[in-house]
Amino acid sequence: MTDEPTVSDRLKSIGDRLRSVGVQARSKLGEARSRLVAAYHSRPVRQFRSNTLNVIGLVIVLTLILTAIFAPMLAPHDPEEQHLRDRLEGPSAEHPLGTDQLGQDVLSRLIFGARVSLKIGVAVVGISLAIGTAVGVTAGYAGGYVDEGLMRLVDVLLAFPGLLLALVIAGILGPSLTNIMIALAIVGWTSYARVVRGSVLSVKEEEYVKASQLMGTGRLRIVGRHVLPNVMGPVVVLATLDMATVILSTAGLSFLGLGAQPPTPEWGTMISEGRYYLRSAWWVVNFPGLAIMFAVLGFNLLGDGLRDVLDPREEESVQNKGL
Amino acid sequence: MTEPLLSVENLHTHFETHDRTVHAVNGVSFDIEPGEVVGIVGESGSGKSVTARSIMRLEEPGKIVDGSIRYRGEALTEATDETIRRLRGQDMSMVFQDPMTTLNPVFTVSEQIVESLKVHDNPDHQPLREYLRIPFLHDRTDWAEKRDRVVELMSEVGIPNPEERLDAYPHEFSGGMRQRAMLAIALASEPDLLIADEPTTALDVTIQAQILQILSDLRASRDMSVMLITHDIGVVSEVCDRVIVMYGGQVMETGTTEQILTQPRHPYTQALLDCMPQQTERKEQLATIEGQVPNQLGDIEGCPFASRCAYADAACTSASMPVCDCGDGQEAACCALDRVPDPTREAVGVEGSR
Amino acid sequence: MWKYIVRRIISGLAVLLGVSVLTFSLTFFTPGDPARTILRKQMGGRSPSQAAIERFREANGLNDSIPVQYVNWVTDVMQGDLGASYHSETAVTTLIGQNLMPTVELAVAGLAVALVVAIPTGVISAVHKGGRLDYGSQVLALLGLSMPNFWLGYLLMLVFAVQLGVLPTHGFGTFGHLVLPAVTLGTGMAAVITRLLRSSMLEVLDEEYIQTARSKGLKERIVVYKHTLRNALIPVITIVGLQFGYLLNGAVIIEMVFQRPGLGSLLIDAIFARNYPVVQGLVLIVAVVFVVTNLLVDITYRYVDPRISLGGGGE
Amino acid sequence: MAGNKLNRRTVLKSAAAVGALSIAGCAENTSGNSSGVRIALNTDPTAEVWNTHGGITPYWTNVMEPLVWVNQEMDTEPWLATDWEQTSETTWEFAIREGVSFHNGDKLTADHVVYSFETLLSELAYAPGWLRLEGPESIVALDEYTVEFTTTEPFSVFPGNIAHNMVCIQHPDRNPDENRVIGTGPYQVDEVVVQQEVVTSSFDDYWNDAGQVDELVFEVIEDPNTRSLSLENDEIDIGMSPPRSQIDSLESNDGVEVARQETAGSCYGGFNLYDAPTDDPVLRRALNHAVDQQLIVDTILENVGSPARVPISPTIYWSAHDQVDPYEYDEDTASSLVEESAYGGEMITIVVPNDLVNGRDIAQVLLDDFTSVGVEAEIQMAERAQYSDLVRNGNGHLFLDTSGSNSGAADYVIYDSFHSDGDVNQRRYRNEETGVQNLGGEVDTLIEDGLQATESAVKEEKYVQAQERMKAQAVTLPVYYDEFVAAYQSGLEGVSFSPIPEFTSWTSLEK
Repeated sequence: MTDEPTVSDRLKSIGDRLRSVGVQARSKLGEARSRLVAAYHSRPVRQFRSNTLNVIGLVIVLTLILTAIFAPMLAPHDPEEQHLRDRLEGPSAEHPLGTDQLGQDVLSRLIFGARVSLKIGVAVVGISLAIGTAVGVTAGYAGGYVDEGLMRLVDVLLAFPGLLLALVIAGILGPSLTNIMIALAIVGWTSYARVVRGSVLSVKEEEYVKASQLMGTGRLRIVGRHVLPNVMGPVVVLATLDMATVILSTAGLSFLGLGAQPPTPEWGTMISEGRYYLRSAWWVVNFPGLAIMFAVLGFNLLGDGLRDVLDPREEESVQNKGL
Repeated sequence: MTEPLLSVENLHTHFETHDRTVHAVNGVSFDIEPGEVVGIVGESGSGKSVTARSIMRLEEPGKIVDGSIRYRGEALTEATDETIRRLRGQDMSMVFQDPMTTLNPVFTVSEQIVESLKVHDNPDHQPLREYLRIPFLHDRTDWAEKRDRVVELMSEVGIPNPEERLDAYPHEFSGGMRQRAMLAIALASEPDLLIADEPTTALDVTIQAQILQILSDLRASRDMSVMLITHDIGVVSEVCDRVIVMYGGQVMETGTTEQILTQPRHPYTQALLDCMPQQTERKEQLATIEGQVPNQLGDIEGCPFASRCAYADAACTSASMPVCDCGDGQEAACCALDRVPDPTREAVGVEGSR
Repeated sequence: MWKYIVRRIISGLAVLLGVSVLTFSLTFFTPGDPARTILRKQMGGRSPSQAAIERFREANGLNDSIPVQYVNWVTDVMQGDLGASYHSETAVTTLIGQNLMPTVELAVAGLAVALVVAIPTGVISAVHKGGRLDYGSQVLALLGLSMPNFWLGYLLMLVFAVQLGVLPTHGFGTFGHLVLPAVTLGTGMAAVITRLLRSSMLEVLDEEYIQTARSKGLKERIVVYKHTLRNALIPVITIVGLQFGYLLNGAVIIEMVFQRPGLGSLLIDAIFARNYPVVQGLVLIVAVVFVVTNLLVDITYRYVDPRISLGGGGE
Repeated sequence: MAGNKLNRRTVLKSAAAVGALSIAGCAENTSGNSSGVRIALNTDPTAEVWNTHGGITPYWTNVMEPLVWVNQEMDTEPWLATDWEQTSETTWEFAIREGVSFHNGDKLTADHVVYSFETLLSELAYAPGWLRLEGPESIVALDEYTVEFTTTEPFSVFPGNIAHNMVCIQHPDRNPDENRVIGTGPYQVDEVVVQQEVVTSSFDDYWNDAGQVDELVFEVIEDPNTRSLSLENDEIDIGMSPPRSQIDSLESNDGVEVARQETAGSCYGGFNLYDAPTDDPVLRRALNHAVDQQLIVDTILENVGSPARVPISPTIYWSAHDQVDPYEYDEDTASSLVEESAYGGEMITIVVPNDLVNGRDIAQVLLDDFTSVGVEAEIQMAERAQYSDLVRNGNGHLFLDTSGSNSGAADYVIYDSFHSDGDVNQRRYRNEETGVQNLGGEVDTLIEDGLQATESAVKEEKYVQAQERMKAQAVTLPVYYDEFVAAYQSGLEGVSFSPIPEFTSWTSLEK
């Protein structure tokens, strides 16, 4: 007999190891599942679920996100592929939502358009959020003249019909999605700044924050540990509703001819370009119209639902910078 | 025996929350005779206010699920909206607890009193354009004529210089003044029954005394019944003829003021009286009742006070509570009354106790 | 009260200054020469000569640096002169004057449509909370909120002007011309007001004084429309006031869809033509309108909500 | 307090009153359809740019007339001037028509001509450069019916150049502040509603054949969709340039007729000849072969217009359309030419102004065509203002635009775009000695010769040669020759348009 482990031993140990991995995995999986189940039955989720509209909103938004991610798999055609001879054809098996004036598949363009809309939405909301948070934290913490100055700036921007300003900015910078993003972000960050500043001010007064300040915790850490978690709820709600606003504003600016460079499929531009065919080819205009409506509706519903759960203080923060 | 003015029998008022039912009022019965001042006492959450609101049929969002409320023999639980409105306008009035929130901030006090007078005159004719004061469409000459009556009412409830305050808004009144205004609104409909839900709780002590004085005077001058809800035994002792002690949505004990204050039979009443500051020596800690007020979620079995009661045994939490006659109209709902010391006998002598 | 108004006016002026600096500095980043663009338009699409462009730039002070141009502009504005359009010597104030009324008319009509729809809907929705009517009107309000208004405009035009032929497709002047644009503009706003009024009504209905009103024996109609609505309208007025400024956003697009003259069309044309005096003048005027509306809203408060004293804080 | 209440009531009442007033004001304004003809333009005839002309547009309306007219063949024709003569290299003598009445009854004389030109020169900054007239001595009345013009440089195309709607004759009593317009045309202005419409009526004392319709109303509907909707809705009688997509349905509509007219305009892409990769003529030829113009006309343009071979419309007599062989559409040839060329996969930027009708779609078709022969491309839509800069700076590789003439002298169509010192190329040519769409050298000379030529045959010969050289080097990618379309109610007779549609005369119109 040698000390060499036999093949069967080896196999057995591999088998054991695999089994233990399997068991571990299964227990991890089980844990995750039970955690998920627990989350599903937790109070906030229950509260969220209790309103059908909230669930519809979540479903629309998830559909939108999945559509955007899997656009290449979902779209039956290349959204930029032209078939001039098959232009303006009505809905059919080949083109479920018909073709546009260049013979491009409307459904595929809508599917890829979800990407564009989400991309702009996320970018604008992201930039607004970043600027807004930075300004809000700075103003709230610094107080005094800095606060006063920054808040007056916020007032200036809030005091002006945002979309009109965005229109001037985008109009002057020239048509492109990037310019739309810049314009919308320039006018969009103010509401975040307000919310964050308010939260900073109230948290600053809390005993435990004063205590940790006394103990010499750095300001940034205090912000990170106390302010940000506190302000998460309202900000998430604001951001969700803002997505709706941004999608609508983008469509509006695109309609005015400031939108995407062709052949990028963008919903507002599709309506703007398709309006000449309103009567002869209703599908060219009305499907993008529906797409915008549902996307905006989805974010509005989700935002409302999240507000019920996350931000009970604010019943209604009407934000309709939209057109 | 004459018919009581108000007769409440086995009243159950429930509130549906997200996933459960709160039994706010759970089988309450009592009568109020004409001209009588009845005090309803109990801790917060004992169902006093809900009972009062149920009588006014303002129980929403709660629901009366069982029992009856009869006013001069008329069943309020089945009455139509018109009947209820007529009763509110002409027979029953209510004064609420917090005078800071019970007056509509956007109308002048006199407007709110006149409204009450108008309803009293004609509860079935309430033209919207007249009440809303729609420009060009309303005719309010008779509203203006009512100003004298308003002044009268205001002075009756002790608002000084009422003529100068006709155009004042509620926010221009102090708390006590607002409660007087509220009283004036309630009196405008010349009620036979005034339900006052903790009318003095939110006021400071001197004002409290004044308001109570006005209540007593009014009751005397107008010969109306008053249902006075309070958690303050002191208030009860000053103005009430009879007292109903409530706990956990049920009536624990009823009796004349004297009976309740001097010879409480129910352990809850006794505990309640022990907590009164007057009963406590200086520097001694204020007595409290141990435990929590029950949340009244779901069906309640047995005595709601059982968990906090010094004399309770296992049977108390399951058995139904009998109402025991303690003589001279005094009644207590307790399943272990025999174990509870009886102050009347204690007063007679030590040998009287077991 | 006067002190308050003066303070508001001062902060309003600061806002105007900020907005004007912002729009003016944008011209820094602008591609495209206003001289060439405007001359080309005047010449019916022909390219102007270099000499003509130079002359134009000289005549309109375009050769100065932007800060100098700004200071000149502000100096003129102080004297009530918004400058003249590059196109001709027409004063910007004249242009704005010509275009103001159509837009105001549209905005007022849109607001009227919004209020007529939103007040009953919001009230009914709140009164029947949780019921079918509530559900229905909430869904409708959300749809109205989510619908791009240019699309709605075309749909309305298609149905009422083309299919039914009952209303004109475009233009300006008669009451008929106002209907479709006003409905289009009013829809989104109606949705906002409905939602706001609903939640505001629900909040007020929970107030103790509503119980007081009921306890007097008032009919539910009067409890709702007098005691509740009056209070519920207070926060709505703020939003309506703010939204009135935002109506200009919508007006831009709706004026384009329905071919109405107005500040929106004027602004779009001016932006694309690089007609800076008009853009700057318009932006300034819009900001003024906005600041003034806000001030008026605040003053209206005094009348609607007696608790608020303009002196500050209240009680 | 009492004061407050009073105020509140007053406020409410006055608000109600204002509301009532404004509604009443709206109702009064109702303007019904009259016996006249309503013509919908796509630009505002009362726009402020027209102040020089008394507040209304000189285009379309026939209210004011020029000295020289442009006919169906794009040739000049005597109009308010009966004759003209070049008296030296820089001087021209024009004989003014006698017996012409202004709308206010005054008779036209040479002084009115002098006044009109001087007004134009002083009020429009660009006019001196454009007309080559500068200074008070440049326009002189020699006698009551003779005017002498002195140009700043030899300018052979002067008569054609002033055959332009804007260079029209008006009476000194015109007043833009009151919208008082005084011309000599067949229709006189009755009413101007700013930003909406101009109401004109037939002028009885017109020197030529008077208009047959009593009233012409010119209104603005900028949106083409709305324009055609309102035509079908019977709100207007004639609508200019309906959306192409609706021409078919308009033509099949019993109540509506469609008029078509070839114009002097054409749409083409101009290559950037000085930057890689389009500096390679082989690649440019390849791209020319890659595009199927006929398909574009058949589909996107809905058969309005015709496929182009050169950048100059055949309605201009010196167009080389018939003299050159087109680059036939052939993907294989195109692909092999791409292989042959120096092209190495660079991105070609197609720059398109966003006011170019169908420009967006055409650009996308070009992009698709380029991609299928192996050339990468992207589109940059730019506003007109931005576009002008991009072209002149050579930022981009293919500049898509239309070009055409709205005067009797179409020379600038070729000069401005393809001569090194032309407007498009001048900036880069002067700064960097390059340019954009200018081949330079021989082509410059040919264009200069054509410009100076007074005889049509010589001009045609020179310009055709220049166009042939440019075609050989594939300087442009011609797309289509434009066609003007208007739709009108079939009750109307005598609707016809000129190659410069704005020059259309309405006197033949009958209802």
